Amino acid sequence: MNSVDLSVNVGGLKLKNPVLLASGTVGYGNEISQFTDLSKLGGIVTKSLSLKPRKGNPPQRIVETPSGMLNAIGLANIGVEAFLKEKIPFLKNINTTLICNIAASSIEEYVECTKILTNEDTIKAFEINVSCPNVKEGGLEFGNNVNTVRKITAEVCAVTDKPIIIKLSPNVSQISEFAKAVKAEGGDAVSAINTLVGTSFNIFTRKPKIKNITGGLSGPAIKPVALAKVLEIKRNVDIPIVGIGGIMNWMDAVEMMIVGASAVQLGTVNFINPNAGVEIVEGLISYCEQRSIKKISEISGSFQI
Amino acid sequence: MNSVDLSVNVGGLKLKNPVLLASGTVGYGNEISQFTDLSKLGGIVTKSLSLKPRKGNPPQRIVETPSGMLNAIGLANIGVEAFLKEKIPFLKNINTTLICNIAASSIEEYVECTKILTNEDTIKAFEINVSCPNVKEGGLEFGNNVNTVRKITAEVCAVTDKPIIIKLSPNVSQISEFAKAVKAEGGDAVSAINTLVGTSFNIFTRKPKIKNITGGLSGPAIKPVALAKVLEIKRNVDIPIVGIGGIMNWMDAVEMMIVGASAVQLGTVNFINPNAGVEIVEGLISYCEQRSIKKISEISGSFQI
Amino acid sequence: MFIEKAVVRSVEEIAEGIFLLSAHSPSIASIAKAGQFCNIKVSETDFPLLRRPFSIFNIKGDFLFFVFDTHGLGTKILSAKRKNDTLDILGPLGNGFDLTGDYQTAVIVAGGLGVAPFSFLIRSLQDDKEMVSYLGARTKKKIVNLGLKNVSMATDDGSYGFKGNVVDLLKKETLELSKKKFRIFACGPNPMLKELQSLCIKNNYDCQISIECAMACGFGICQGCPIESYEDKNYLLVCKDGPVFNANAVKL
Amino acid sequence: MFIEKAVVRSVEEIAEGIFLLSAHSPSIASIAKAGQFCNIKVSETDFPLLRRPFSIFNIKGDFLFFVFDTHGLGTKILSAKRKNDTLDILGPLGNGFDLTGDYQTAVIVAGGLGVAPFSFLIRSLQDDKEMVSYLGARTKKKIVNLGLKNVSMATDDGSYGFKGNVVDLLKKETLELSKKKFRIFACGPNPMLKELQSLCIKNNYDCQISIECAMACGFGICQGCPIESYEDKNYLLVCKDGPVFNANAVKL
Ligand SMILES: Cc1cc2nc3c(=O)[nH]c(=O)nc-3n(C[C@H](O)[C@H](O)[C@H](O)COP(=O)(O)OP(=O)(O)OC[C@H]3O[C@@H](n4cnc5c(N)ncnc54)[C@H](O)[C@@H]3O)c2cc1C
Ligand SMILES: Cc1cc2nc3c(=O)[nH]c(=O)nc-3n(C[C@H](O)[C@H](O)[C@H](O)COP(=O)(O)OP(=O)(O)OC[C@H]3O[C@@H](n4cnc5c(N)ncnc54)[C@H](O)[C@@H]3O)c2cc1C
Ligand SMILES: Cc1cc2nc3c(=O)[nH]c(=O)nc-3n(C[C@H](O)[C@H](O)[C@H](O)COP(=O)(O)O)c2cc1C
Ligand SMILES: Cc1cc2nc3c(=O)[nH]c(=O)nc-3n(C[C@H](O)[C@H](O)[C@H](O)COP(=O)(O)O)c2cc1C
Ligand code: FES
Ligand code: FES
Repeated sequence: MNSVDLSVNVGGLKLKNPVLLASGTVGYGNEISQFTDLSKLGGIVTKSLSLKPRKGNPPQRIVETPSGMLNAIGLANIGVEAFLKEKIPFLKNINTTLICNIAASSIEEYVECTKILTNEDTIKAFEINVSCPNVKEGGLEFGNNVNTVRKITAEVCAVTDKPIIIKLSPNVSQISEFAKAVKAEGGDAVSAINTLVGTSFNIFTRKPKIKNITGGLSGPAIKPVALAKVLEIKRNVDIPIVGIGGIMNWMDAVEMMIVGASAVQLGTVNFINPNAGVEIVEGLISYCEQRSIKKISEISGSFQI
Repeated sequence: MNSVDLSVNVGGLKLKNPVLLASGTVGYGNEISQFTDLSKLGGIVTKSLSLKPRKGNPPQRIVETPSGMLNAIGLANIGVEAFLKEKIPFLKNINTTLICNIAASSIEEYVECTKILTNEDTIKAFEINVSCPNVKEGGLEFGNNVNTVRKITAEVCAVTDKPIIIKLSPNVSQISEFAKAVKAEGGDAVSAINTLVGTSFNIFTRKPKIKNITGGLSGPAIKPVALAKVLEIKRNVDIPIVGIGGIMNWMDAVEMMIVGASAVQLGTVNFINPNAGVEIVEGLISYCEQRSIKKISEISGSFQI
Repeated sequence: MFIEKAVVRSVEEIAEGIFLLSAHSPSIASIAKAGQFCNIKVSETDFPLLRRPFSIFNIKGDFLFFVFDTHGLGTKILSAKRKNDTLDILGPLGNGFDLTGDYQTAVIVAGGLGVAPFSFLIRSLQDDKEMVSYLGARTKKKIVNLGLKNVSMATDDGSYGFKGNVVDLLKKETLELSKKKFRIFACGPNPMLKELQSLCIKNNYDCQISIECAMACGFGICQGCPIESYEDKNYLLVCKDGPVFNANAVKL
Repeated sequence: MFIEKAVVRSVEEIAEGIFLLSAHSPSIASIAKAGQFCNIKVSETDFPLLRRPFSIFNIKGDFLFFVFDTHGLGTKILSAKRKNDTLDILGPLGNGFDLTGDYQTAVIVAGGLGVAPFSFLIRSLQDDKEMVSYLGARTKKKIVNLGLKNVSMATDDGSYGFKGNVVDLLKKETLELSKKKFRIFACGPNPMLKELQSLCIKNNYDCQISIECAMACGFGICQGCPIESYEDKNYLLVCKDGPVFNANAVKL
């Protein structure tokens, strides 16, 4: 037994610890489980699922940038039906909390996906991705419009009893306005941030390095922005926050919790160190032990300003 | 003589080459001139000037982040009057184009500063900073509001014949809407981007590393975002763009021009290599020579999508 | 698959800008197959951020070997490693070459550093197989001919062997080849593989190609490495479904 | 002021985690003064991004010396430099100590690596000055006593010399000191300098302190290093107006 209580409650969703693996950076769990013990994590968030399978964007989809990477996967996924049939059997047995991430190109599709998936017991909560920068329909057209976010939240909440986490776009002036809208419509939590819109060009061919032209920037480069967005939400809205963006190690995770996150998600780091989640859980334990912090949840939003 | 014509015209402002040093990263030119030959550059942009001197924010003002830095200088500057008296004599003789950057906490103050400075012949253009993330009044309150930007542009343009460049905030969903507003009100060009809002906390004291709590993120980390913002403007608005953000070397400068910039500004790199501007000019020349590009302006916006 | 902190034994420059690195990596070495690759963290910091993928060039006992060309920052850092530095290696990844089946002659076609997987492949082939190799390079100084047998050479500039590309060289010899049952194993730059692919599809040659593309994770979680398939309407993933494919399975 | 590509001659660990680095840097060496510093690019890549400021520890001929504690990534990279590596050094920066004026005894007060500027200072003092030194460290293993004369030691844990901080040690001896005209030269962590400052202001001691703070450029263009002044309502800049100030000039 740990001397530290690592459990957290994120808007009604109980997690054994605050370390989650982020959507799109852990697939459906099977590949990464060869490198890490998923049962030691707070939970995993699936790749964004849509009603029908999506092929995703043509290559090249990724490129490295200074301390970051751009991706334009384009929500490639197997669709809700195949997910239930092919992936749930494995996910039933990983002994960690499963959060389903949903992306859609219409409000109806969000609702429909949630309706279908909510019957599956293994799924403990939904993360609604209204902030993918890499698709034509849905994506930022939704995520950068506070009224659409409001509407999606309301309608999705209406069809499930499970906690709803709305994943917010950082590509807006005031992210806290979006968090307010989520709260007002009954959303249980927000997660922040999704990727920043970026691009990169080959100076010899003058073509974009990513076929989709722009992509989403992730990794340590965006950590200062992610921290500022989480802090802005924390200081303005009373809603649980899942902090995401550039977390590479336990110190980054602590920093994200201090500025307001109840739990954190790891994205890009999984590609480099697929065992990072477990290492971060261990780091959080020693941080707490050394400071006689009894419950990890005490550090959430404990900034001294 | 170069075989390459490096001169560019940015909304009526003629520059001998497209490499400028960015506001706030070159002071008023005197210190950096010990390390570099300013006369070889396209121009320099002064630290933001306000009507009265500003003391700026208390320390700590800067912190390093992965491939970037945060700053919250808070527009510390000597004010318009002292600038004219103490700095212009030196700036008269640097033999490069002088652009004055103005920051203010009210529309009237922008107008007043421009009126006073426009009489000084040495100043060839104005860059209006509506996007400083580090001050309470003015700053992003202005820069993230398209109507305010519209108004500032119109009023400033009315009191000077010199080219007006509006420096845009990247902390918005659609920067091209701001560029459109600038164009509509008679602005001659836009510059993009100013810094992204970010923060960083000490995990032991739980205090912000920067006294101002948040700061502006600059450096290579933000280059993909800067490129995407410039590209967005270029594809949507017919206005000259000065590209800024994360440029470290001539390749970055070329990339910024390819996505749409008529000229570029160097910021953070000056702190690390104060001679970077001159090296970049040299790099641009060989790039053009090797590709038989006769006029550097040909590469602006020459992306192949 | 393992994440192994390997200890560098040696790094040598074996041709202009091309290095051979060996590292003690017993876990990976014990299970790797020819045609698989590893994803290597070249620095101990978070910069450069992503791992770099490299074919397993060979295995001797507990040691892995890689050959690489200095391309950008990552390979530059790798080339500066010294004995006893540790290297964080993730592997072995991908599915490797299929060596089973009914063929007499293994025909190796390598462009530039496309030779990387073949030392290992040759060692893995059964003794009863014959072997011929076609090796292309830009110029003489860039030739890396390590462990290949019965080699015919082509250089783009004609500074050594046949002047032209390696697929043209191969074409000249297919008549001779086709007297026996053969399987082509190929690796190299995309344009070369494309040309080879159309040759093989046209003539119905049995051919396996190893493909390079940008990768983040290397093991199937990022979806960053799609390749169009002829059979499946979805993309395949180069890292997981490849990097070796049948030449007629994927659109290059 | 120059940007000089210096060649590293040696890096040695002289105390636990503390290194002495020497580099051939003739231009900077020829003009530097005691108390000035250099801003060093520790890597050849853009990571870590900013230069790191270090006091000039000493100069011998064309060589600059720095002592540094391994703190974070930048100093770790610096400690791993080897002979003949090049190091991009910008300097000399700041205004250094004012050695002129009417005093008989130079009193050096150094906390931890605050010793850094004093080897050079001692060499720069005129021969007719007397010298006494008070040196504090956290613990015995961390003591760096290079080139100081007439040293009294304090360690926080009492593992060597006086148990307690160096300012308390100094206080015990000021009676003795005040028989002569003296000037204090001090460098060390901020809390130590603060304590020393109030001692000096109270007793009207002549004292110069060298201050550290976060810096980007190091030469006055970023405005990143402000310090509150007692005389001027504007901030002073540590890099340009300092790093050495009169103890009564700045608010710590
Ligand atoms: C399965 C596989 C096996 C490979 N085997 C070898 C080998 O044995 N020897 C060898 O020299 N090279 C091999 N490569 C190519 C090698 O990965 C790149 O040369 C290397 O990543 C370049 O890194 P860099 O930092 O030096 O270059 P940079 O250009 O600075 O790299 C920037 C980014 O682009 C990616 N990148 C650049 N070139 C390539 C490329 N050709 N393929 C994939 N990604 C690239 C990098 O991984 C990095 O993310 C292989 C690639 C793959 C996918
Ligand atoms: C004028 C001056 C002279 C100095 N002289 C010496 C010396 O002679 N020997 C020595 O060991 N140290 C000296 N320092 C402190 C030294 O600059 C820092 O220890 C070093 O920058 C730490 O870098 P890092 O990457 O190892 O640490 P990190 O903590 O990883 O650095 C992160 C960032 O914080 C800054 N930083 C961290 N600590 C300090 C600090 N104490 N002061 C200023 N910036 C800091 C770094 O420059 C960098 O930008 C001096 C500082 C200044 C301002
Ligand atoms: C390759 C890749 C694919 C991603 N796919 C998704 C996705 O399908 N749905 C989603 O909500 N977020 C997706 N994201 C965003 C991440 O979940 C995360 O919000 C972002 O990467 C920032 O975190 P990081 O800096 O730790 O990577 C993806 C990110 C990457 C890098
Ligand atoms: C220390 C610092 C001070 C700055 N001060 C100003 C300023 O006074 N006015 C302004 O318009 N921009 C200011 N900027 C923003 C830069 O001009 C530039 O837009 C930004 O740093 C992005 O470019 P970079 O990534 O090349 O640094 C400042 C940036 C830095 C790093
Ligand atoms: S590289 Fe990540 S899925 Fe292939
Ligand atoms: S460090 Fe830039 S002004 Fe002092």
